[in-house]
Amino acid sequence: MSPPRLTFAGVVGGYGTAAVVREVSGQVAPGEVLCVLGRNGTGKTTLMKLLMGYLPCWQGSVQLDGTAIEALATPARHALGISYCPQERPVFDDLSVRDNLTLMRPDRDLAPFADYFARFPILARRLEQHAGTLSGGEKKLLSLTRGLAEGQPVILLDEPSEGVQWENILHMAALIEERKAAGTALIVVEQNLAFAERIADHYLVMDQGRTVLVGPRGEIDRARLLVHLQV
Amino acid sequence: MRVVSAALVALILLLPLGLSDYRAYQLALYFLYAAAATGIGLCWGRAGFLPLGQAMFFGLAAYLAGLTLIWLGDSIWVFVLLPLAAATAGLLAYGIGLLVFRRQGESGPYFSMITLALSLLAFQLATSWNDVTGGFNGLKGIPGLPGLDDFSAAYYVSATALLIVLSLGAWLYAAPVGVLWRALAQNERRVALFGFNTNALKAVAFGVSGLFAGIGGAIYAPQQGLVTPQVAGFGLSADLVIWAAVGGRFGLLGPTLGVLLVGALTTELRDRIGFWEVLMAGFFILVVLAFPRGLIGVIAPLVRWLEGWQRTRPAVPAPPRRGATEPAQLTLSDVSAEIGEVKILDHLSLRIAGPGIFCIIGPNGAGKTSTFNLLTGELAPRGGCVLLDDAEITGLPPHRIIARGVGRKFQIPTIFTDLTVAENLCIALWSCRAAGIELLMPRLKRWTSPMLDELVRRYPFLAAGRRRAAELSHGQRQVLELAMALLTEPRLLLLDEPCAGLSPEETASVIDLIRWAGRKLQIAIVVIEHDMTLVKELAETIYVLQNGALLAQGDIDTIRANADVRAVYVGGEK
Amino acid sequence: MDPLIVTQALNVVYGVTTLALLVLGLAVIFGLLGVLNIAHGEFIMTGAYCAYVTQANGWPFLAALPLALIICGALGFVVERGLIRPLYARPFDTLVATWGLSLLLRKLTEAIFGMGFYNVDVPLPGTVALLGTDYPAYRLVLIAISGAVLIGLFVWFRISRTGTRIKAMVGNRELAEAVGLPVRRLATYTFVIGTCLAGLAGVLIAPLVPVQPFMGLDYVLKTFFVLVVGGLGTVMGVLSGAAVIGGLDSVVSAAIDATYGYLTVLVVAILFLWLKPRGLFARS
Amino acid sequence: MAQQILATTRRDFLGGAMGGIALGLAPGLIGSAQAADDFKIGLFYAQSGPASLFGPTQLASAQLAVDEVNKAGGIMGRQIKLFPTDAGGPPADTTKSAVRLLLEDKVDLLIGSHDSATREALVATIKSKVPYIYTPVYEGGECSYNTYVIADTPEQQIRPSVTWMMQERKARSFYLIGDDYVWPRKSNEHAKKYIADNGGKIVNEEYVPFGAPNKFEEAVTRIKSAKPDAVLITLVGADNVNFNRTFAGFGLDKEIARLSLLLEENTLKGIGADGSNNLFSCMSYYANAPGEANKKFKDAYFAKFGDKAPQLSIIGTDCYAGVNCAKALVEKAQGTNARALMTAANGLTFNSAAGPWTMYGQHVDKTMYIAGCKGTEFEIIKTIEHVKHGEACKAA
Repeated sequence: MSPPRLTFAGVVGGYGTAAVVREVSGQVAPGEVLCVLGRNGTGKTTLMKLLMGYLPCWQGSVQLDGTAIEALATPARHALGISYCPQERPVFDDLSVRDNLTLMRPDRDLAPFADYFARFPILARRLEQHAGTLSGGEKKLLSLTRGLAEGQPVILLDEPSEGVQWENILHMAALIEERKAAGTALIVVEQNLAFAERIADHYLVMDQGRTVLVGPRGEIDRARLLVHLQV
Repeated sequence: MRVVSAALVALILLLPLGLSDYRAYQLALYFLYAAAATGIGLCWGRAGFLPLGQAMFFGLAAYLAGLTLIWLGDSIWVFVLLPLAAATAGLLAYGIGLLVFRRQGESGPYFSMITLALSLLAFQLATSWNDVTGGFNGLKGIPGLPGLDDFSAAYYVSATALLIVLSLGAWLYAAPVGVLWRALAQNERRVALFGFNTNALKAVAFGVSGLFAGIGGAIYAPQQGLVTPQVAGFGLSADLVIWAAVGGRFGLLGPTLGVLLVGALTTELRDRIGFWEVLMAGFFILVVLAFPRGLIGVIAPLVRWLEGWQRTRPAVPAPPRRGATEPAQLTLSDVSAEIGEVKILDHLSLRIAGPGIFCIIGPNGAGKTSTFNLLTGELAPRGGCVLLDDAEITGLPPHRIIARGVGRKFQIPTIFTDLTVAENLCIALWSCRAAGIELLMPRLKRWTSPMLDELVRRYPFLAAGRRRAAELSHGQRQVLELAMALLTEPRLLLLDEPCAGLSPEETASVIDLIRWAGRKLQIAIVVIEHDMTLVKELAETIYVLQNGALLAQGDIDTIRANADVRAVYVGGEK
Repeated sequence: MDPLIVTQALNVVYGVTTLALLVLGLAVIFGLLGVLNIAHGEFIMTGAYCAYVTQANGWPFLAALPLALIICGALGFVVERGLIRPLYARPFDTLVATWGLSLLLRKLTEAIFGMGFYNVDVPLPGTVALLGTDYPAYRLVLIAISGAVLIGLFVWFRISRTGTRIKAMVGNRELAEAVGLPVRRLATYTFVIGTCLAGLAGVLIAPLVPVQPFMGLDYVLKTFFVLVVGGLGTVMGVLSGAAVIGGLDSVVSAAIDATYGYLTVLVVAILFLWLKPRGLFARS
Repeated sequence: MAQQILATTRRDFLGGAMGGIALGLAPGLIGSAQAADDFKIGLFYAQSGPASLFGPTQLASAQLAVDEVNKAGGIMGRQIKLFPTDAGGPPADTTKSAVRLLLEDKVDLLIGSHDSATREALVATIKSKVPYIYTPVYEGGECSYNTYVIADTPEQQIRPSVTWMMQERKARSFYLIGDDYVWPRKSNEHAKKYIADNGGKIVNEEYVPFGAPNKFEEAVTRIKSAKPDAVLITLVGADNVNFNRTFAGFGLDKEIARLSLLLEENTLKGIGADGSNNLFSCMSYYANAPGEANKKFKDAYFAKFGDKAPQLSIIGTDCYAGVNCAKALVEKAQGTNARALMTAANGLTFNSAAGPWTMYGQHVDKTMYIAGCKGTEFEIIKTIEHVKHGEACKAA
């Protein structure tokens, strides 16, 4: 087994004075997906923001390939190789679909997206339209495309399937599989268990800001997950 | 406190004995500017909006006073009419404030620019209206105040004017309205959700600042003997703001300090150093970058030390809350709402009949918090209606709805961190119990209620009144926020994740408090909660929202058995 | 058609387009970055002095443009780094600080050039016969240039990479950071673009107005009013704001007199601020 | 509960008290010591504000006069000591400085070169306690006790220039444009009278807001359509520059003559060569005015301040005349007794940069020049000697 690519240990953080994430640890290796599960309000998105550097870690460490990055600002983390697709406001609404994809590409070339367009033809059809005019699910497709195509070694996805049709969720799963095969490490926050079961190698289940269940997919059966996900 | 004020008064009164006539004369002029600058401190430092055209009120009062003096000469009536001139400026400011704030509650840069434009307009009127104002050359030949026309008399008149302004200011800062202004600057929406008409409060602040400027202006006319359009224009307006900023806008005496300091520097530098304005510009930039709280902030530690000495005075029981007290009956029928293009409530109908504890659950974006916003009047529905008991509350402004007996706690605590714990509790106690003129009475700060006693018994940290709320831990903030909601003794209490971020022990005590309050007050309590353990413990009835509509309702077992609810929480292949 | 009416109509066009030109720099700085830059007029003044220096050295008029871009750009860079950057979260403090800056720039100019008036020769003297009247040639050229600069900026902002990135930063700062946009550096660029545009406007307006240290004060309030009336952050906002403020000023000045023109502008600005504070075309 | 009462108030109150005390006292500690037998003159000039472009000339001219007087033995044997004071701010700032000059510095006499609003504020402050000499072009009407005006009056500026315009330039119809304040409106009242006297007519009279950012395209278009023979301009400073550049820009300079009542060297420099064709002015001083007196004055001025000396202009050289007037006045009255000064002022003769002037009724009769603009220079077209000031102050 290859050494972990992204590791976080004992991470604590939140908003203002409220600790939303409390001593959460985990890791993800190249070619693997770590799925973060839990009911809403349990701190999953906050964990992503801590990993990406939007919020400071009050305690704990974050390491990329063994280098401590918890003190770095967001753009620096991106530069070191972490891509991020946020849950809310996942695209630049004022920009066209094309600009959303090519914003940071010096050549403005759309060729690298051919594979994605084949699966999500809606994006190819709406290239010149403002991304703000897309539906919530379509924005998620665009966001995922942008994030995966950056081709970085680590990708953080926050609820990529929210509002997306099942057929496209399957395409998402296939694209994520492709990235995995290429050696990318992914952390995916999900609410949709069916989707999570398709892509996850490991689960990390959170409740009230804490880790309640962690382990490889094969060792955790559905019933144990449901206890923490259902009402 | 009294000793200090007495010393200050004595100092101001005795100062001329040690100063030359010229210094006294100079101070007399600065005192008048200081009166106006104090008003800026009140608006900007306290109530959180920046007036950029304050000279307009100074100038208006100066012209009115000038015309009065020319008309009446040395009649004793001027002593009646001069205060009226100042009051007119205050009333004008109050009127402008009411109109502008009522329109949209706007208190950001746009309010500032309105006042700036008004001040330019005033300057132009003063310049063009030759027959009345004397045009650009000004209103001349204004006689001095009868019997008070030498340098030291002028000094005492100015000093008295400033002392009146400062005393009024000290009183207002100590009164409930002063506390509310500071709360308003920090979180205006929250103040409205305690049932206060924030727009009226801001208009009062602006009116008082206009009055302060007017007092300065009314004395300026007889003291200078001439009123020119400059006193109504942009230059003086900008100077007043700069002085307040440099001295420190947050304290009562900061603006006065700024006026005296910048005034003294200007006078000393003006005729000695060729490029004195460069020095002044550099000085302003330095103060803004290095002392954002103004120069008075430099001596803040001394002030904190002096805060130590104070007397405790007996508590006063608060009167009962105004309005109905029976538990609320809430009906939402077919309510839809949008933010921009996004539909957030979609034909939502539900009915909550108090007393009792009710939980709302649902995934992200289901419309839970939006429902609360709707209930407190912050979200305007596009269709449908909301009934509280049998009266429609759709479309009412938040403070009106709160007055009908609604209380709310936010998910992230929105206590006023710049205020003390006691001030936070006071605001809640005043909510729906005090209004209008009562807000001017400092004794309201000593109010207490049986509910407060019970809360303090359960959470002793609430008794440490002088502690700033910013120093509280997260758990304490959650409790304080909840305590504030309970102190208003509403009929319908809306709690948004009251236990978010709390430790298990804190959670247990908060749950206990909520249940106690439910029993004791016999009201309807609606809780948004994610933690199913807590939902199970608290709720008699659970409402599940999904995509802005009601998906299911019933007790915990009904909800658990519902297939739609399961699908929402685990996702599905569709 | 009556030549008087034709000329006054041209005056309205001239008033609107030049005002739009003068506003552009502030539209970028206030409209996109949200910085209340009271020193905007002093950057225009700096541009105008560049035109004077160019003439005093006997260089061609157009040489003033690169000179102004370099000087205003450098000034903008220093100011953003030293003064604005610590104050982005404190709008009212920015107001006080840039007020100090405007005083400083004015005094600096005074120290170098003195208080006196300078004139910059009109590069294209004389009038041109147009629609049955004579209109000053340079003013017509200025109308054209203003239009060109407006369209150019509009197109540049739409299609250039930097324009797109600025839009991305302004629209969604969190995401911009996540995709690796250097947002702090980009904010500096944006500020510098704003000051350069102010300098450009200063050069172009210099031949028509008295060049002196106080000239910036003439522009700062009017340009703020334009943005407030038009709405922040859109080209349509700049155009419509300039049309309302500049147009009303010109029309009323032509129909009655300059005093009423000025009062109308103030009253309309107040009404907009009061009743429609988001302006005509605000960024969504 | 709620025992926090008054905590805030104390904080606010105490906070400022300390600072305030320190400051209130600080200025008092800075004293001033002067030699007792100096003759102290306070000079109000524009060091800041829009008029400060005249400041350097005002100060230099006054200093030159002080040097000359002191070299010649001072005023009644006392050396003049000059207290230059900024009068460029609002009137209240200037009166504050005046109080300092009167009470702290104990000046013997005041000279002021500033606008009328400030003059009236000063007159009210000085209350005739010390003599006050007012120097720049103004609208007339100042007759306060112990106040002496050496300015050009409307009668001196307007009657000769309008008459010349009508008789020698054959102008029959006039368009009046000015800033909206006292001097332009008063001046135009005089002008309308003289124009009517000479059988001319007024086409239109318009004013622009004073102190507002003005532009003149609309007004110039109106003038173009009204087709007057001449425009009488009472705009000042930047407005004057702006109007004349716009006027010439619209190509009206060839057909229509312009007479500007406050046009001196600095303003002309702003108007520039391409704006100054067919533009005239009427003043009692121009830098290139003819005559021995001006030559002597300029030699001394440039000898003292060098080639880079501040631009000479009437707003500036009037301070030179002011100092000379002070010497003549005080020496004739043998002191600064107000009654003696008021008597001495009648028939008093003293030197200005342009030659000797004579004072009657607190104002001065003088030689006036009508000048045309050649590029950015004035060219004297006509010299009119002994022009009466026309003010009706009752002699003391």
